Amino acid sequence: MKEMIYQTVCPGCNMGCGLYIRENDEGTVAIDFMKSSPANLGKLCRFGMQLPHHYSKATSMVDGVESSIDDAIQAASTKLKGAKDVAMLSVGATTSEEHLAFTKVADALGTVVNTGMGTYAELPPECHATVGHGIPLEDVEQASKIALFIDPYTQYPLIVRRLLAAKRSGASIIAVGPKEIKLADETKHIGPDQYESELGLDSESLIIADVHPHSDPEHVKHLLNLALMTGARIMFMKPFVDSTGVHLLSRGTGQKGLQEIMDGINEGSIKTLVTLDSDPIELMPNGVEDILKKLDNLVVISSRNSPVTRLAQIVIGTEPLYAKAGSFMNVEGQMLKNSGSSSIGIDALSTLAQNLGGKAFDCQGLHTQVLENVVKEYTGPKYKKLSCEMMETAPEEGKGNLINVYNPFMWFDQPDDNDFVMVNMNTVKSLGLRKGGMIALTSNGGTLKIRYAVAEVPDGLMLTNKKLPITTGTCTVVTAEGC
Amino acid sequence: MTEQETNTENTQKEEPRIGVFICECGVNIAGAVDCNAVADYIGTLPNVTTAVVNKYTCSDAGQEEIKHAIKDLNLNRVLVASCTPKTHEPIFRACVEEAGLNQYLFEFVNIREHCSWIHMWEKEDATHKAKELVRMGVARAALLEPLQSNEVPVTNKALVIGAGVTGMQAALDIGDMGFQVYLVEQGPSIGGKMAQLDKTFPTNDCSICILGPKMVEVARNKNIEIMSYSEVTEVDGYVGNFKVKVKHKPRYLNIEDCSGCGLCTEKCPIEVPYTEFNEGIGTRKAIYVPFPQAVPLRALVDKSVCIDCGACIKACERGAIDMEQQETFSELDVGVIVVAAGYDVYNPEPKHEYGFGLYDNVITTMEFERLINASGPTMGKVVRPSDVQPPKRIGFVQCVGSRDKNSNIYCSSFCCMASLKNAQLIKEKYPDTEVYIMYMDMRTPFRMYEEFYNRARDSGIKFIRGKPAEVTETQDKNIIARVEDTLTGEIVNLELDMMVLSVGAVAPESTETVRQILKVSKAADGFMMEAHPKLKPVDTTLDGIFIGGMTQGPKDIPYSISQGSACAARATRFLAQGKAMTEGITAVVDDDICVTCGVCVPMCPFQALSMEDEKLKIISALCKGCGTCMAACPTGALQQSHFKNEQLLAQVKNVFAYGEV
Amino acid sequence: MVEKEWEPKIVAFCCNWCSYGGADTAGMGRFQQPASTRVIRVMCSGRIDPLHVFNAFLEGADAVLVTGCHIGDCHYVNGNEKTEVRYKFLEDMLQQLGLEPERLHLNWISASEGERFAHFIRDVTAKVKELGPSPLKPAGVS
Amino acid sequence: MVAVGDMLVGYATDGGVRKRGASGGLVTAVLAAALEKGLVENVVVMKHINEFEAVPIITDDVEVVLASTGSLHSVPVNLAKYAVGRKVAMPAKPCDAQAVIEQAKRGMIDLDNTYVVGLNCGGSMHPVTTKKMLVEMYDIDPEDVIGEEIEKGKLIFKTKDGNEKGIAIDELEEAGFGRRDSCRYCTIKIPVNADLACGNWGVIGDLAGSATFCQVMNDKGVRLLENAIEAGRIEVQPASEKAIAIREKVNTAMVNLGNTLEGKILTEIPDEARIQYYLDQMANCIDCGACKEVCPVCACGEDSKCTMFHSLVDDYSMSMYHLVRLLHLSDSCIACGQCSDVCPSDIPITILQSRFAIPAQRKREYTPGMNVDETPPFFEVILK
Repeated sequence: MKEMIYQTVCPGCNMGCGLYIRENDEGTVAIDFMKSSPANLGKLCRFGMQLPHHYSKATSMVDGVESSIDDAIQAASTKLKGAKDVAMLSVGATTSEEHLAFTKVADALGTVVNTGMGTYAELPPECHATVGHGIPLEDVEQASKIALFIDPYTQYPLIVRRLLAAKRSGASIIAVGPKEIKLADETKHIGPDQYESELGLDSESLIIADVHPHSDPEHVKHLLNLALMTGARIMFMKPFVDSTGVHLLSRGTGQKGLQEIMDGINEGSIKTLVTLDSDPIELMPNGVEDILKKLDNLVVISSRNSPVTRLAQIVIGTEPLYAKAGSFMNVEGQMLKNSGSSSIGIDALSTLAQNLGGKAFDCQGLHTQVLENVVKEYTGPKYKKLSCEMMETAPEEGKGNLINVYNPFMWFDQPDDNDFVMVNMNTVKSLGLRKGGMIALTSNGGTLKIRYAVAEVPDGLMLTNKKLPITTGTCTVVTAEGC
Repeated sequence: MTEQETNTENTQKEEPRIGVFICECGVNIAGAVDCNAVADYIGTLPNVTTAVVNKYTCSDAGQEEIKHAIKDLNLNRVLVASCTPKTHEPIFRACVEEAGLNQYLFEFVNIREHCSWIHMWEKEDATHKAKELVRMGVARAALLEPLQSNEVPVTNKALVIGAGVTGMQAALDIGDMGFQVYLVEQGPSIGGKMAQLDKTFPTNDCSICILGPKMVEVARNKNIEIMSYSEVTEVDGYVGNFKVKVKHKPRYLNIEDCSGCGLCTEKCPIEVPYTEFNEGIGTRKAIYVPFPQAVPLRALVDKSVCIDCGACIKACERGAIDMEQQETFSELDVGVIVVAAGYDVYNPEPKHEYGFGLYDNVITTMEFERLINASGPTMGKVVRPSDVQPPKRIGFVQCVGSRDKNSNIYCSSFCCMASLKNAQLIKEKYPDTEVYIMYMDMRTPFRMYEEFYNRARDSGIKFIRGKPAEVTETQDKNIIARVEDTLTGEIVNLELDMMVLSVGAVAPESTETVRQILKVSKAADGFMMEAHPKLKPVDTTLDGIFIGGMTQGPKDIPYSISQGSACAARATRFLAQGKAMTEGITAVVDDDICVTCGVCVPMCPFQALSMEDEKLKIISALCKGCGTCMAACPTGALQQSHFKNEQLLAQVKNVFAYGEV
Repeated sequence: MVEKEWEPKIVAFCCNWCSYGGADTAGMGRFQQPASTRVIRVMCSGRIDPLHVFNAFLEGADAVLVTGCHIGDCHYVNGNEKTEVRYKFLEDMLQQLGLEPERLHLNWISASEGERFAHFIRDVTAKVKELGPSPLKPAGVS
Repeated sequence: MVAVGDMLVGYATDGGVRKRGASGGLVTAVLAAALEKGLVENVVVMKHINEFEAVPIITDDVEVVLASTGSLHSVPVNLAKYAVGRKVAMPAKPCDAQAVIEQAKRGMIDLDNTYVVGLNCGGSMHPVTTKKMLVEMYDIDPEDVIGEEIEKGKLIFKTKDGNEKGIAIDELEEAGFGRRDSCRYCTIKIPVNADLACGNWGVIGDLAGSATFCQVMNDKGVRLLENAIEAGRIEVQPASEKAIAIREKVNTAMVNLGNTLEGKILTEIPDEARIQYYLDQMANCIDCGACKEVCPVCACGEDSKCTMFHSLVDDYSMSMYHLVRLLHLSDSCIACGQCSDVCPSDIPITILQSRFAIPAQRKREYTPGMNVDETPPFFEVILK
């Protein structure tokens, strides 16, 4: 009986939760708790506990036929050589080293790697450091007042204990958002224009929000202004294991948003898409499969099978994330290392880069370059007050807004016990919903019958933690009926 | 896949279409519950295809309506809200089956006993409650699954364990009904304890005179195969399909060749100072016939004393004797089992105060029975053991080992009458003898028993209400019983020539072995336990296994024989039908969830659960569907069909609603 | 309209052979009871899983009754003995949880004891009414 | 040679093992011998990650066993589940041994195939807490630590530069450091439920620090020791009266402390405040299920009653999952602290469990994990 033990980091978000992966000789994967991991003390959230289901062995494919990885690399090289209108996407769901390697392939192709974070492009560059780089998680526990713009329980569960610790040392917590947050002293359903006056923040305060591929840049600007005006520190949580790393490695280059890329494909300005551990079908709310089919070339480099690997002409299947040699940078800017020593992914990218006329590279060399990009300190706002538009929040008369609360299960479209929407008791009563029954929701994307849970949310709002087939974006206008 | 299974699958996949029938029961329900309002509300619930009100749903018209609705509306679930399932569930189950719906897809809601009748003057509350009760039922009905109560074929043979009077009666009755019976007896002859008795109360007929013919009848009955000197060693299976292993102990002669002539016995040089049949009194030979009326009338060799001289082999004209005989085994397939394994008399040795085993002239009732029996060791002459002289003063002590918290707390029920009988027999034979009965209470129920007691009183027998506190022996071996007559408060020192201990009955060790082989439950008194003390007095909790006579507890001969017949009747039901129905509601296990921790196994009183090859095995023929194992199961892998957690929780959840109904 | 007095909601688990019969007998005898109780039938009280009791409380029950045959009368040899073993755990647990002991009851009621059943329901309802709604009852549920 | 009930002092014959191993390397040598002589197929050993963490691995390599040494003070992992389905020898704290027995009661572990070498345990510490404590209380850089020891109620750390510093455990715990809560009120300090009960309590005189006290608890213990002696891996000698008395004295002191702390940690909550207390404690549960996954007593698989009837869609005031688990474990919780350790919301689950389990177990005069023949009281057929 042989068992491999890997020290790795949870790919669920950018918290940087350490864990062990045990892999036995039959390939069965189990998690174990890495209690000395400073970010999480070995603790894992709902998503982390499901990781054995998340990892899956990626298969290399050429034109829908299983192939060796070498053949897939060769096929990709042929396809990409001289390809025009190429877009490359890596959102940060793999190691910094692989991302860096991917940028070298981009160099060879004369393009850049997009991280899918359109928000950055909308912000003046002097804001990027503030958005892209968090603060030590320990500091959360020291804040005297915290304004919470996330749902910690479902979105970034490992921050719950930090918030509770802050609360124990006397912090007051105000949640701002559609859903009642249990650990908050108060939950406010207020618009950006009221943030400054209603929240009462000062320099001892901390703003916790998040930024992800579907973030509204206008809202991010409001939050940046709030931090600037009140002197509060601000930290943005992020959705992918190396979100902070890829931001640092690709800053100043392409940070084209996911939507923008999809639009580009749709309009025909992008003919070739190369992805690194980034599946647009999982990442986008809905309906991108048809858009992806418009591509001339879809080359996927991935450590796990996902919907896009079934659609791609070429799949370069690499080793599972936990086995890779490499590192990640978490939201605190901490460099976290995998104990694994496999370099299948990097070697593949190296071959690809060479085939495309670039230089060879190796893991160690890439790691050294990654280290150069680490930012040690949080430096505070270096920007001036941003002008931003007011946001329209109220739904039309007789309609409701169905809001996606992005969480790891949603990003990877993993099954969970979350196929329901949250509505408030007024909605239940006015629609005459039956206890234990369903609600029917209709949007432009179709009609769906789904279970519902009663939650304290404002009238007209519905929340969901699951990627639903009828959603058309982060916020979908729906009409609801009892059934 | 059989057609039935296909149907099952279809029903599970189909969207539930529930027909709800609300009964007014004349004014019994409608008097307090607004049935139309209930139907209106229920009609709005999901999965409900129709909700109607009937005057009397159980009437022919009502049942016809259900059947039509099943066909016309393609219903796949039916719910009736009316009275109690305890009386009407079978009627409606049959009704839906007739319309082609599995009977387990029927759900019953009680809105009469549990609603209209107990909220007679709060019509609003009653109506509201009725709505909720039916809502709960609808939620459960939607989750019901079709079940099959399986038919198992029944081997049309019976096994009767124990050939005392109870077992013989059971065997005869089953045999007479035309079914083959194996009658297994551990002793060398059938007849049991009754064969040893002298007379029987209250008629005082000679015991063997009435039993003997019955024994012969058993032997002659073509359907009965007697297996004497044999023991049941293994039993496997379940109702209709028991596999039984029987051990035949060696008699050291071929039973087919022996005629029971007794020539061998005559020639045998070994005189054994102990006779089993005579309770140890008297002598027998190393090769012997148990008693003159024995059935089968065959000899057997007591190998423990035999010196292998060969005299008997020479004497036997038929060459029946085989000193090399080994024990053999038979394997029987039977459908039902009757246990009539009898009892032991209480051994009074631990009761030192009575001096049994210490003083020669203290004997037990059973020894007395053999002493006074004309074919007994003394040819019916009552003598006392110490000097073989007729006793002039005899005392009986009642409740020895019975109604006594130091030995057995139960009443052995036959001993009062036995002593009354024996006392009278003495008075008849030796009118000059002084006879005393020392007792706590005389218990003489049933026909002619009390009269028998009165006759005893009239015959000059002296009754002392009190039990000896101390018994001593004089130099000439007389017995002094120091006893308080609690009616007079007087303490007397009664000098007796002989004292008879009226010992009670206990469950013998051999019965305990059989009980464990069969896995029948044991009652607190050590005897086997019936399924229900009143309603199922000879059934056990195990289908197809019945208990009668002393095996079930102390009783007298008429009661034992009645139970023998009762066992036969109960058992033959299965044989006559040729099939047994297993419970449709049983334990079921989801092997994907079960971790085979085994905590459920000891929960089952019916031995339906076992762990085999790292898997939980459920013998559904043994499962009675009580559901007590599931509550112990930590994983929830074990479920009770028809009462699954989901089904019960659906009811719980639907007790409550958002807002007004 | 006069505000209706609050009525507790009680979930009663009854075994098929005894206590369900007891409830029937109460009806046959017309022993009037408050309309607080909803009976759920199981074959044996031993089927009642603590899980069901928890769920009843979490759904909004103000009290839960576990009922079965008298000890020694179980239709399934010793189902109710097992009920008793588990009930004691449940009782200890809810006590530690801080739920008032009046909200959970174990009672053995034979099929003939209709009046006893009715009396039991009246008694528990009155006690629970005094206590008020269960602290575990979710908002908006009735 | 060796008999059940023997009280011995022993050490590894191999100088290297003796020196490297805590207290004379007896345990390591016994485990190695068990593997080497085919008594078992695998050994559970602790793979060193850093001074503050080791992770259990299963090995069939004697060299790996011999190389694995080190203190268990800051390795709060329960090992029982690693023995499931294997023929294995393992070191075990009392709570590991308890869990092994509870798993055996549920048919998951065959005790005949499982050799449990018990280690005295005064409690263990969480690695991150320990690091923080080193900085805040000891003024030591965690990277400099090379060893630790508990002596006379003090926790002593040795550093690279050869220095050591000790602080009274009481003082550390007052400051919120030191042992994990559940270790503080634990009262099973000597693993009398294991096959061998080993430890350094009662090792006195010249042998102090280089030998292990070992009590032989059962036939398997005899086999383990005789096997190791035959293999030439250990030497043992009878423990002196004085040694036995000292060991008992240390144990008594530790148990008494545990009893005292139980009252302090599991503080009485008035009847009327309890329900709010539990509601508050469970309010932040994120339904990750880690406490179930890590529980060494529970033998259920991924789906079980606690999860199957718990749904995120329910708007219950309290978690169905936790209620089912509180009951499920109230007869069998050994308060090993694993669930608290892994809770992402820092819910003190072990303490919550103990509030239910300790009274329930005391009432029934039952201690889980001590005797495989004792049925967990929830599974009794008839009320005792």
